[in-house]
Amino acid sequence: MARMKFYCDPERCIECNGCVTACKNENEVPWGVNRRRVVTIKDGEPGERSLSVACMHCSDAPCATVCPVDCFYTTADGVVLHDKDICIGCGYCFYACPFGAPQFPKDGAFATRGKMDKCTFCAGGPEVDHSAEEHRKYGSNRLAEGKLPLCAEMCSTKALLAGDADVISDVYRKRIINRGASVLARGVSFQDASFRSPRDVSGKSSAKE
Amino acid sequence: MGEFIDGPLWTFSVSVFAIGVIWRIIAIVKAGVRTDLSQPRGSSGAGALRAVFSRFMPERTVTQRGRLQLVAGYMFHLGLFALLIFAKPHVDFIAERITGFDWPAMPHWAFIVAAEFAFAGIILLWLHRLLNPVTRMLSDLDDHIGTVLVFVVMLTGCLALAQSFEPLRLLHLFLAELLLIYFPFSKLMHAFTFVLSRGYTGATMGRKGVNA
Amino acid sequence: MKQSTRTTGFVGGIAWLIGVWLISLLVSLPAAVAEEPNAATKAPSVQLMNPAAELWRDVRQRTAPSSGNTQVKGVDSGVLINSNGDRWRHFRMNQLIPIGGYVLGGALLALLLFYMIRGRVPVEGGLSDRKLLRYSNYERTIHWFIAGVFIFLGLSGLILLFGRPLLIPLIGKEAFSVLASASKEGHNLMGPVFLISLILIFVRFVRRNIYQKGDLTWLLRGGGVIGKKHVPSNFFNMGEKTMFWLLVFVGGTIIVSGFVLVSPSLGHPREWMELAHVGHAIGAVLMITVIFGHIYIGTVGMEGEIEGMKTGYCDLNWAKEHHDLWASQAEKNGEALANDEVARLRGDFDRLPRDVSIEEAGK
Amino acid sequence: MKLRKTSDLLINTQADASAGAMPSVNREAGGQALSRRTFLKNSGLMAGGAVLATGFAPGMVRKARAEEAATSGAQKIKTICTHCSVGCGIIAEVQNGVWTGQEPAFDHPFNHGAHCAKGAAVREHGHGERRLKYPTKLVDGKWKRVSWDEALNEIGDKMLQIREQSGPDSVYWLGSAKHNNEQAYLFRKFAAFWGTNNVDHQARICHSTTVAGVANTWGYGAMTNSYNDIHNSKAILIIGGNPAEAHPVSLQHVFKGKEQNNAPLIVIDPRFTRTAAHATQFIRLRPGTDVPLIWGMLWHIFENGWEDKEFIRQRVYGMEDVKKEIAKWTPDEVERVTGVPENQVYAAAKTMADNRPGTFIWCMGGTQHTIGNNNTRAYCVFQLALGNMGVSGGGTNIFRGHDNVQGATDFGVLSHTLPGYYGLAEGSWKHWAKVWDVDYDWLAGRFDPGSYEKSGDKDVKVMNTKGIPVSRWIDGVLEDKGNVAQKDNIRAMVLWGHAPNSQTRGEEMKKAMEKLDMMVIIDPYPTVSAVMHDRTDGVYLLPASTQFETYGSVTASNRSLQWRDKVIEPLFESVPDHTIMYRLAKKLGFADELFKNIQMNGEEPLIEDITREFNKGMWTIGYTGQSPERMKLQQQNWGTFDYTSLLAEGGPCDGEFYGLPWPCWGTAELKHPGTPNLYDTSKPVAKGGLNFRARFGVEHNGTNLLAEGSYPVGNEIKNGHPEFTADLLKKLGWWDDLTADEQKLAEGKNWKTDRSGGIQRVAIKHGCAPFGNAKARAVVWTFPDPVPIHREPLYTNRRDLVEKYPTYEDRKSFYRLPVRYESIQAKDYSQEYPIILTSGRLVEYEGGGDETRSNPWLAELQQDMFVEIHPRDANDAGVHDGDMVWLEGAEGAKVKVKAMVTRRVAAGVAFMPFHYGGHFEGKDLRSKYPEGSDPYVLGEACNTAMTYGYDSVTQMQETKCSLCRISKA
Repeated sequence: MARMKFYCDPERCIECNGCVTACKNENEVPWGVNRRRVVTIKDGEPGERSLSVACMHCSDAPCATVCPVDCFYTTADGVVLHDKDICIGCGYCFYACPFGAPQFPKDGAFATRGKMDKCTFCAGGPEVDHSAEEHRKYGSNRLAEGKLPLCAEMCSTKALLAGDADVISDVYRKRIINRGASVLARGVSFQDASFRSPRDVSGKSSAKE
Repeated sequence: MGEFIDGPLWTFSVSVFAIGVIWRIIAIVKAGVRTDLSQPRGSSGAGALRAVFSRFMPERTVTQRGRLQLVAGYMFHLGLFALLIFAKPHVDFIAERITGFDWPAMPHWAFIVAAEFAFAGIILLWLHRLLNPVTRMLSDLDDHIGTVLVFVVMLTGCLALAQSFEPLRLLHLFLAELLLIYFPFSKLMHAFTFVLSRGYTGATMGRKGVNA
Repeated sequence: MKQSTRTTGFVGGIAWLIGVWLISLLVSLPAAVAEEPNAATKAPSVQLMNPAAELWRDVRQRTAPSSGNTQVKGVDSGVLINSNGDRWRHFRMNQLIPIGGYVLGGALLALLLFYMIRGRVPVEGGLSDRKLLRYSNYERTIHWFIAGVFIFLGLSGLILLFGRPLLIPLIGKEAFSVLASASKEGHNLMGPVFLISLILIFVRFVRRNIYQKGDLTWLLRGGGVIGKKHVPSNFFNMGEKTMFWLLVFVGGTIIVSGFVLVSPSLGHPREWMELAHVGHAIGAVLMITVIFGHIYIGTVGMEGEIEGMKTGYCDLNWAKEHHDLWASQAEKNGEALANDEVARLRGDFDRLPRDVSIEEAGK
Repeated sequence: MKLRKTSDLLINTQADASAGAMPSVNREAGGQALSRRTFLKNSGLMAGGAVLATGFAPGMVRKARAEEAATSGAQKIKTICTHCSVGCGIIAEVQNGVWTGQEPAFDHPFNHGAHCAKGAAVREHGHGERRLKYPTKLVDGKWKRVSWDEALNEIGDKMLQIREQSGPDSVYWLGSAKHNNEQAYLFRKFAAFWGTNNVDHQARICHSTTVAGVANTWGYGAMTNSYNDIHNSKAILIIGGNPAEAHPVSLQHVFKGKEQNNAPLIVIDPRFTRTAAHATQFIRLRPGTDVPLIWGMLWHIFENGWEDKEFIRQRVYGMEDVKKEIAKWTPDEVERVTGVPENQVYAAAKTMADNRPGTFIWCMGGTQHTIGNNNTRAYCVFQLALGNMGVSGGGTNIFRGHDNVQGATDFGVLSHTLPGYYGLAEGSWKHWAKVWDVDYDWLAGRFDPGSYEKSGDKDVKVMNTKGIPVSRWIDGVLEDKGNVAQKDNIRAMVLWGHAPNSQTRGEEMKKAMEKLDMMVIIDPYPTVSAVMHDRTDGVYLLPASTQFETYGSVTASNRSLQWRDKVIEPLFESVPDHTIMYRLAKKLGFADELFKNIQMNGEEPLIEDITREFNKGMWTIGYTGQSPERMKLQQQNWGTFDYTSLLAEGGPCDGEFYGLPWPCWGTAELKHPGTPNLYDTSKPVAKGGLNFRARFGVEHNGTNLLAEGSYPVGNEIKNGHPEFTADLLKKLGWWDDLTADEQKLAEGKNWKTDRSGGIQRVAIKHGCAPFGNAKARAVVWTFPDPVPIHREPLYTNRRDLVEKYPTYEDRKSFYRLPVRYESIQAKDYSQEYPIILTSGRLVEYEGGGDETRSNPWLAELQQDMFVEIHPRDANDAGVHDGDMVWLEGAEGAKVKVKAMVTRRVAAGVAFMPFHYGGHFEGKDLRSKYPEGSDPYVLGEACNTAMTYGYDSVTQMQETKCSLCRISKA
């Protein structure tokens, strides 16, 4: 049985946020709710890397464990979904989730923390596939059409991989092997040479390295 | 069930409320006032008007004796009316079902504050009614039913705050409807009749030229 | 006579133990979070070809939340992996729910056993024919005020905590989620009311709850458990005072942490909310246990105990047994009233001689 | 029981609207066709997923098709992204007129379905909440809705009145790189028929120096290879560019090259960009010192004899002179000027020398300087020295900006040329008059009869005089009459798809806008032009349709023409640009001439006819082979083109390159496949081969300019040769290869002006490039600096260098206007304004940003205008991350922005993105927008604080290096 997974290749991700808007586009997510986000580590420093994060559809999902009303379920393809008819918007899943996936739209007349919303791996929700109800609550259901999540399909540099875990890991392994070769071929990079000596642009200091 | 509460019962309760209230008031007015032949020392109308408003200001003795009732009383009544008229869902509901137009609702924080006051108020007053020998003695079943109804309506209202579970909304609505039906036949009428009573005493006093 | 004090002491003692243990848990958590060095900020001098390797080390090791920048606004949106979440989950699922459950259940069981052993503690001298005014109307009002609010909050809280294991199997998810939503909203809305009531209680009763020298001996005697000697105590005894202060401080903790939890819109980080939840839960369990004892003594545990809160007047003998410093003082001042007088004041007509009229009773 | 709930993900009406239109029914069908169960068994899809993930396998294509078949009956429309010049394919799902879905175009040769934030969000434009909804005019300070006719009448009358009083040159026609080819061509023609050369567009301020520099080096001023061709690069050098944000999808190709060829990626930039983050070597140079750095690298290359001597001998002229200049740039001098130490320069030079072919990529960072043309020529020289030109995997890959800026440039929406770079010479006008089928004298009569300048002692006709460039229109308004070399100042501006906040000198621009008699803004969005001035009347906003609401061809940066289909009908009251042109032309009285050979459907000119018309005239750059039919056929067969070579293998387009990249020689009938890589001699010309263009004569100072022993495969002359003319054909005895009617048309003509295409056909038949076969010239003797040299920016903080590397002398009249250089540099601003100010792009926004900032999905990701400051400068100014700061430009204009303290920039450099607008010097102008058309996000325009400074050849504005000071607000 397939297990759907996301994997983001930090060597490829350039924080173009294509995945973020793709998700908004496909699922009509309102302003303020972001099922996917790109996090950049060491922003503006050598070794800067970006990762696109969303619900990782954990095999043993913490959100599901802590949910006081037990509204989570895992589909046959290993996608972690939740039932908005059950959710009471308590926010426990948000405390427990390592990836900060659960989002809470400012909902209802009081704009208080509404029912939780998160990445569905473009697999809709418990409602009938492709029912208007499903789309209204959970966004699109591409999986049932034999498509993968739009964020991955649209990733500008093919950094974000989505699909059967086995296949994904194969793809990534191939890339790593190739890069291993690159490392041997080139050794050290000079990416941060320009950072090493505290030289301002006047360029007067001439510290030879 | 839901349809019934949302539809017929709603219409029914509202009509009972409206008709009942009007009928009660008419009845009171028709009872009429004894004609006073004495020489008026002042305007009874002005007196009535003054009384209706001046009585919102509690008398000194009252402020000294029943501080609890006084404070709780104001907390409850003000809070309740704020909720009733300016809570977003109520505004929407009224606009949709009755008036057809809406008005600015209060922000979330204001709603919360009002609700806290109303709740603290009603609970304190109710307990006071139960525990203070005097009030306990003065209270009859009607008082308790009225208090309970108002309280549960408020409570279910706040339980339904998430606005995402139909049953809770219906429960709130249902109790509100009961309240509406009960209203005209209970002391809850004071919401309307206080004007008449104060007006009456005010008028007589005004006629006698007493400024109180 | 001693039994009463002993019971309160007994319950209080248990509560203390649990409290200490739970609080130690509470402090261990932030410490664990704090001491981690933030690995993500270390920039190496020379960049190897796959800096991502290091990135993954940062992320995988789960030492600290490896935080970065993101264009997406939101709580902790810059945090890539929040490992405290897992710690919190462990606390809630493996400690709070089971242990909390045992503690509460255990407390009930303990009380039941205690009742079976001791049975209802009577007023040894039997009820006298005179009463003392123990609580004014106002005092009783605010007591029942806080009591009502506390019970509502306790119930709704427990529903959220234990509903999934206990209620879902019985009533099913849909129904329960309605109940849970109601509990959540009610809980959130009633919280501040509890604050109000607590303030009223504090202002009114704080003076009588300041510890005094008698209390020390009371404590040494374990509330009269040790030795047959009668332990003198004032208006409130050591146990009651302790409960009062628990209420004030633990209640305070619960209120503060509750505020953090109820206002996510202020955008404080998850760590706060997780810690707040831990504090809230521990405090609540502790407080509920204590209140169990309180209720037990008040209702079935002891004869005459509840009179004061019910009617405002307590039996003179009962008072002498349990609070004789206060009682004898009051008696000296001639504050003791005949039962009829009390009945008249309280307007219990059935207990009155025929000729007394309602007007008089009203005074 | 299952409880009915009111939980709802959607809370904004816009979402509701589209939710209502959600293709639930049709998708249901799809769902049944392929349920989750079957889908899981379908390992093929898994493979598909994998391939998609890698993105580099043709198998994907079939996969994608299968899926489409399986899914909804929603109408699928193929179109092209309207944001950047990569030209990503888009599949739009439309349901009864509503754009309901967007699917990745896995089979598109450029992007394989990939998109950046902008591309992934284009569907929102199909809903356009914040669009300009109907014609609006400013009446005493209030926006008033008017009808199209009313607006066009008033505008037309005013224009004719101005024409009466001040001549046609007082109306300025500012076009757009957002127009498709047909509209751009029509726009240039429109200006010509109005009778002015005061027509221009964004290319002037984006790559004009590239076009000038590169064209004058080897013939054509465009990207020589293609994005996909980077797959073949052994080394990749990016200077003054941040494709990771400006052209994200291009990184897909860069990474492919980087990963599969172990190609080192060198990024040279003042700023540690997101591209640099993925580089193997990052070199941080001082802004505006590109020439020294390149010369510094070449110094090492020549020092070690790494240059390609044979290539230089055969195909380069003047390298010796350049060497003399390079010799001056010793490592120490380079470090003194650029701030880059020798080891880094050496490493970069060696890397490029060791890994050939290497590609050389540059963008605005190199072009937007007072010496922009020097920079671009230096880059060319670098590639020539390494022999990286005319090879797959090499070349100068110049990433253009807007989706159709290449096309708009090619169609001469510029003040100095007619379509196809024909220039403004009399012959050119005559050629186009013939193509347009109008009388040359009538055309000449449309222009101001006077004369603005002399060549030698005789007057130059106005129609042969360069117009005012867009970068200078403000001066065209503000300069006193005496200094403007035309009859009168500019009195009316037509901003037809232009964001003013992309231009420098905000304060002056405000004044200029207020001085104008009339402003006409034709755009889907109100743009900053609507609000930044304090006018109370004489402003018209006309809603134009987006490119998704019309159709036509668009030229990507790699010279590929793609056909764009109409996705939805124009929203609100908007009207396609070419229709507006017709209605305006009708009002102005030359509609009949303008549309003489173009079929009209009501008021909309037929796009295909416009295409066919320019096919008849664009011989110079081979826009003649791309007939609508060929482009449409290619659009239907995206999948058949190879992902690396862009060559269609089999299928209906067998043998063609994707987009028929120009030059696509001869007529459509000739079926030339297009030229994927320019100057590539490894292919016959007929199959897309080429050599350097013989554009500069056959010899200079007695040296031969023609190629020596280098020629495309199958060239029968087997050596350099001049460009083809009727006479040359006769000399070669090839004249009779022409058909009789061809001969009639070709007599006395040359390859550029022969409208039969015969000359080109015959030349190609004999394996020759129609434009001759010559050397590239490293020395452009027609330019102010024949050999590219370094000159300090006008506003520099290196006063110690000014004396040795001074800027130019001021000029009296250049493009009709005086230009200041040394008079500005003379004054020392560096004490008051110590920090270097530079600018650039963000991935979420584009250009002036009015469109993207009105798109909630994008706007949410960039909500505050900011300035990047190095910690050192921040501490000096007492500024913390997130503080609001005043940034004051050297000319005194201030902007209030949020500080972002980061090491991305070097100490002493500040960076600002240029997409924001709607605040002016601390004032929020939201209230001034027409009701409901204000973008979600507003901010200070960085260019408000940018200063004076224009390139010495093209008048490109200086936006990459000025001075400023930063203080806490």
